[in-house]
Amino acid sequence: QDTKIGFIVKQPEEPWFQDEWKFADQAAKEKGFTLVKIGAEDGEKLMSAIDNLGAQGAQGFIVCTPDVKLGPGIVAKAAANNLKLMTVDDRLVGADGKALEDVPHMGISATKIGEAVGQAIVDEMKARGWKADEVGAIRVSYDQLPTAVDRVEGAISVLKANGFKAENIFDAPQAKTDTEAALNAATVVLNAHADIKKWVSFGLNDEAVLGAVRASESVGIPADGMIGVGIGGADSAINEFKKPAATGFVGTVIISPKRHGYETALNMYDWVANNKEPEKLILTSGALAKRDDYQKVRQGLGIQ
Amino acid sequence: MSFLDFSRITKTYPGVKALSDVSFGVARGAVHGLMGENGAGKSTLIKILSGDQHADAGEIRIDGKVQAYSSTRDAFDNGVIVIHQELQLVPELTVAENLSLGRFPASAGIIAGRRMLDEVGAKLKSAGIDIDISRKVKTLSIGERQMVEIAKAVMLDARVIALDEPTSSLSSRESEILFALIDRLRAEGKVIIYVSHRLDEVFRLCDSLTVLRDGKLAAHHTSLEGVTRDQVVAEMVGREISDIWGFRPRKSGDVRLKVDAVSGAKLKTPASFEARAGEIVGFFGLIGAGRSELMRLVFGADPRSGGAISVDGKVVHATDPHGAIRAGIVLCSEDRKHDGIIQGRSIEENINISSRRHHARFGVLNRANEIATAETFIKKLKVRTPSRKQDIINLSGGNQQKVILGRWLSEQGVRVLIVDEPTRGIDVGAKSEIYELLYQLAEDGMAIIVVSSELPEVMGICDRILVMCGGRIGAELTRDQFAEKTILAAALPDTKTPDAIAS
Amino acid sequence: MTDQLKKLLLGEQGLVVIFIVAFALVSLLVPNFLTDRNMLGLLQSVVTVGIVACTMMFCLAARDFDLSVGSIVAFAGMVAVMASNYIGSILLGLVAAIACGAFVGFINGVVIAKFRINALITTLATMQIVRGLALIASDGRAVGINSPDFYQLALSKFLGIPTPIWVLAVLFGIFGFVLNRTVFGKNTLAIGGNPEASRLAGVNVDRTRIWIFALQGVVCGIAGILLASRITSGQPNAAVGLELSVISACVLGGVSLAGGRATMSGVIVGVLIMGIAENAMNLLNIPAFYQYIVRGVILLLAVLLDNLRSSALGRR
Amino acid sequence: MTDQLKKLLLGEQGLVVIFIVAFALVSLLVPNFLTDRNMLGLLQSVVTVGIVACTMMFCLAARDFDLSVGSIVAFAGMVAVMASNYIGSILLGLVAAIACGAFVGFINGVVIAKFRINALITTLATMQIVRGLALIASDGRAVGINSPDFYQLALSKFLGIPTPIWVLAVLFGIFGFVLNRTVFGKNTLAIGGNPEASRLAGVNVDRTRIWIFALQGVVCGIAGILLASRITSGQPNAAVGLELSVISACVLGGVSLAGGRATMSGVIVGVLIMGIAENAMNLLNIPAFYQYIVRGVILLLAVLLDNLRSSALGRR
Ligand SMILES: Nc1ncnc2c1ncn2[C@@H]1O[C@H](COP(=O)(O)OP(=O)(O)OP(=O)(O)O)[C@@H](O)[C@H]1O
Ligand SMILES: Nc1ncnc2c1ncn2[C@@H]1O[C@H](COP(=O)(O)OP(=O)(O)OP(=O)(O)O)[C@@H](O)[C@H]1O
Ligand SMILES: [Mg+2]
Ligand SMILES: [Mg+2]
Repeated sequence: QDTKIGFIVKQPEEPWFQDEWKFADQAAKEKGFTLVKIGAEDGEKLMSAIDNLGAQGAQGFIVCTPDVKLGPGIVAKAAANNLKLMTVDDRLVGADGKALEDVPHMGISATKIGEAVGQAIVDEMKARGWKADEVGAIRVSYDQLPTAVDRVEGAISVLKANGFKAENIFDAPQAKTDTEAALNAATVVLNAHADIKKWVSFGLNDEAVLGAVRASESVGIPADGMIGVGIGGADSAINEFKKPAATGFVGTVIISPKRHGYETALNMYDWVANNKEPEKLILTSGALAKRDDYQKVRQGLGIQ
Repeated sequence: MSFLDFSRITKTYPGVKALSDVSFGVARGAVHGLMGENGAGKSTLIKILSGDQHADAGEIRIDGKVQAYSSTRDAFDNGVIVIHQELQLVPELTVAENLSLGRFPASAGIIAGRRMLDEVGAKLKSAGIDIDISRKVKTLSIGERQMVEIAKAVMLDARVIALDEPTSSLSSRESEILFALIDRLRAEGKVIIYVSHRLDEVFRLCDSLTVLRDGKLAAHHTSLEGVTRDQVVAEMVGREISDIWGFRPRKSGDVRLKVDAVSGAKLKTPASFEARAGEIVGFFGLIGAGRSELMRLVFGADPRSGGAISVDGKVVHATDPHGAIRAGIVLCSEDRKHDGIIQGRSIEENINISSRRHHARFGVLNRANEIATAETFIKKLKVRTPSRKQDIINLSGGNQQKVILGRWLSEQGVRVLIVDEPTRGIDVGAKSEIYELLYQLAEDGMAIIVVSSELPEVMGICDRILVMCGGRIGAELTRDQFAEKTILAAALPDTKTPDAIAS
Repeated sequence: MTDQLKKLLLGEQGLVVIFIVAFALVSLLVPNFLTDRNMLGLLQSVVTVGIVACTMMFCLAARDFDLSVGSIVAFAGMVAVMASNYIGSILLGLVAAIACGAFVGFINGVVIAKFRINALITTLATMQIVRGLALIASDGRAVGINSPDFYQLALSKFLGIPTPIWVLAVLFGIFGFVLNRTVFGKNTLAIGGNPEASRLAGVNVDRTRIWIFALQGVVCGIAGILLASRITSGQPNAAVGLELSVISACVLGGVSLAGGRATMSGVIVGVLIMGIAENAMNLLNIPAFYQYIVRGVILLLAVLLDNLRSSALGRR
Repeated sequence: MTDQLKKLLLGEQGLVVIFIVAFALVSLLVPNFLTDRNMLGLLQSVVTVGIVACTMMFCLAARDFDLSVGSIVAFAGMVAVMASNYIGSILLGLVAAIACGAFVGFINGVVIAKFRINALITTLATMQIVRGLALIASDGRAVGINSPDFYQLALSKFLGIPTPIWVLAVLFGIFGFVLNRTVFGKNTLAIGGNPEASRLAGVNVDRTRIWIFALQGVVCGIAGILLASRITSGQPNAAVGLELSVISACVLGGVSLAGGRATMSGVIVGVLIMGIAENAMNLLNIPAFYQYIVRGVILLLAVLLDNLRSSALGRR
């Protein structure tokens, strides 16, 4: 019988998930199994997707869930459809908020990534010789998304630990998760605090931070007055590094879609075909990429 | 002793004093006529009676009791039924549902369908109205819809029934059914308010009469004995009109419009006719005779399935109104609410919509010209309005009709003017002005086609009459052959003698 | 074409016939489509849209518009979970959720009917407000369910068919009946067809509109409860964009945005077409980006076919 | 209230007057609001919505509906960037973007006007299809701009004011003129007021509608170009949900969804109210979740005030 494995992601349009799928496809080609890719933006679509996989006769699936609290539901649905279950990126939690440790997981904690961003910012500030109390921070926030909150809070904790004052951190809530919304929100912050000349910014992803960087450009803050560090490392960040002149977008924390896509798919295949159960928890780490070393970093992570 | 009393009713709309200090009474078992020029305030008075509008001052008493309605529903509950000037039907519902709307026979909210059909059927039968009550209203012609509207009058056991221009789109046969119905209601002791611009009808039906002018009471006759038509016209218009037709013989020229075997989805029999320059051709027929259908085909409003049309010898290839207008054919439609007025837009825009292409340059309007055109036709047609900027929906029915006529009379380069029921709802005074305008246009060489269900009108102003019956053109009569009997005989589908109706 | 076939295709139920043909085609062409499991999965996936479409049909038929449904569904789901957890009684939690839905709907109705504020703006406003409340109540995070019995709402079966599908079927039945056979339904159609005439005929237009919105709220409450049970948590971000799916399903099913025209069978077909399209695309493993295009083309084809049908019929 | 004040408030421009009062209040109460920098930032933030609202106004005034604007904006932005990169000429890239926008709009118009398919469904379909194309063309990724000159479109200034704001102002001027002073504008309003009557009055209804959608496409193309320049890349996910913001701004500005009524000044006010609300909320540092609620309440208040005004006027 053919092996069929599902790979469900929460935001199929995002380059990150496209990459995960691409690497999972690579594994499928190597091992000769069928990979079914489904996007499920919310809990309801996710439940339908699992049913759909069951109906197609898949044996297992990997999921990046739109919400970690869906945990018990996903586990029950997978069991009902007789499907093996692994999670990627976001780890499922139970009703009590504790991680469901029985479900094999590969990922990186949102807080950890945020901390990496914070550290990168602090390092760059030191390199530029900025003092913490003359710098403003733009927190491009999208609080509807718990991951987004965890990421920015991670960054803030590092900033604070390095002497950043809480009153110098300004909230720029984006109405949507695209660059234009971040741009508009950040512009307001910059204009409201015209006296501050040096800025740092962080947010949910590269697009959010890019918005803040664009905003700083449009109000006339030079590139050396802004330190933006994003998360993701896909094309929007790379494009920025490819620009002829350096911009305020200093770096991005790249997480490797290769491990998350390729390895999970491989592990699931082994589980299904060879009954080899994967490790319960594999934590990956992010790597900071900057203008001058991004190619090397990407190669190191196995992406090109 | 009056049963229904209007006392010092006053109503003001922004910029318009629609009614001021109007008082009169009507006795039980009487049909009371209400006349006046367009915009005199007749419909407003009726709307106040129906609870739809509220008077600024004054009160209405029935049987001595002051009526204070907060909605039309209250009015029903107090035995007042009003048939409004504009049709108030729901196109997607059936006739039976329309007639039961607001008071469906139901238990626990569930409609008793059978009972509804039986009740409505019985009521209509007793009123002598013959319509298939399971048809959806959207499939009925205007005339048929008007009959449905009238049927509302018998649906409830009312004390007071008001009819606002019920016959404006009826032909004589349907009007007879209505008159019989009114006679019956009168005999039952109801009070009936009857608004009309047709003097014949008023004199034939009414026991008493009130004339409004500019929102004020101009005259009140408790009995029509000894009252003459000229007198009433003078009370309405403020001047004497000796001959409202004012027919002027003209010489007609070459053939302008040639319609050759035209047919369409709703007019299966191919129809052919001609109209000459300077000629006014009348089309007469009963409701559903197919006159409007034929004219819509000529104008390209509906798709033709066959036949040819030419103007001045040139074949018109266009199959839409846009092209027809450019070929010199215009049509003023009978259904002014659906096909005529553009709601939400001003009188000025409603007049200029078509003719503005003559003076717009590179698509930019010529404002001065638009204003001048609007002002000219407001004056010429005596449109009663505070300003040319007034939204057309705020005008009285007759005034809306005048504006639509103004739209087509202001067109330039027209060779064939088709007007379908042009004077529907228009008062006597304005009618003669409109006829005068038609004569002038004809003298200038236009071919004019007048579709009308008003026999005196076609006989009064046309050079030639074509009579349609059952979708085909039957008789053709020249002015010297005009005779009521012959025309009606040609219009009637069955062998019934025309005398019964002509009387 | 024989006359009988013509009559079938062009009749009132023509849309249903087209649908059946399309369904047969999909069954033949898409592997794994016509299996018990997939059918149940398909039906479960349209439960939310289908339930809300029942009352959206009324709303559109009365020439109104409701954008707040998605937010109400999410909010009601949150309330159901939080109230159940707090009170400790699932039943009371459900009642609270439905009451909240009805309340929001009622407010919509009152603002629209009594203050005569545009329905689009009003429901856009409540959409935002209610979503905000859901986010505030939960601090933007999903809320877990304490009692596992809550899951049973969605998981339990009757005659082998999950409860939510039964609920959907019952609601289809009820609202189909209400639309065609009750005073409320006819009044709704009349208001949409000609509001002025309805008012003059003594229909209490304001009250009917308020009722429609309140009912819409109740139904959204039910949908929210089933959704929360299905995804085993109350999620403040659930059902974003639901309004557009529901309105499209209705319009696809022949409900006129200009009011006055609606049939339950049409709406059911509309809901199913959308569900089948999604389902088949996933079964065929169509890549995510191409799914957009296929979805658009299916929408167009569906209305185009229906239009050809009814213009062949000579209606316009 | 003196008569003059009354006249001012209740006149045609009453909405504008209300807006000015509200603006003054916000200026007084919100610190940092009335600064040059913030004003420019505010205006730049409404450029996309404002530009698209110009033609959406025509669309709604003609009783149509366009949901595809967000997708067209994203698509045109992608085309501008990719074509510029490929051809090596920014000018040709811009022409290509506008042509693509116009083409999609034209298709919308033809399908809606000629095949008589419901505008909601048609534009929902093209919304999906065009978004799909944008995603496929770029493989779902942002596309960078080769030539830095492209950024200058958004960054360059004239008289101290950034180019996009000038473009917005010019378009407001042009479309205000077109609406009130040209045959096209008047025909649009007439079609919205009564389509059948307009057709019988010789208005070429189909052609006018096609033109409206094509223009809408052109304008979306312009908006897409400016947006791409502003965010210095073409992003296939840009402008999701734009349609709702634009339609709300128009309706807030008094454009009737039932057609036939629209003013440019109203739409400008609608666009600005929405922009100011966002701006002020961020300046006041209102937490994200509460912003939802405030946004909803502002929407309601704005229409409520306008309604009170016009019902005081006795219009209904
Ligand atoms: N809603 C309104 N807003 C403003 N003016 C109005 C409104 N309704 C009626 N009017 C005005 O009130 C006056 C009286 O109108 P009404 O409809 O009562 O006339 P009428 O006597 O019925 O005329 P017709 O014979 O043409 O039907 C008219 O000048 C009309 O323009
Ligand atoms: N939309 C429609 N659907 C079905 N039948 C219609 C429709 N409109 C008109 N008819 C029918 O077509 C026939 C011709 O109507 P038409 O309006 O052309 O007659 P007419 O001679 O102009 O009479 P009038 O205009 O006085 O009613 C009528 O019997 C009518 O019932
Ligand atoms: Mg009147
Ligand atoms: Mg006729």
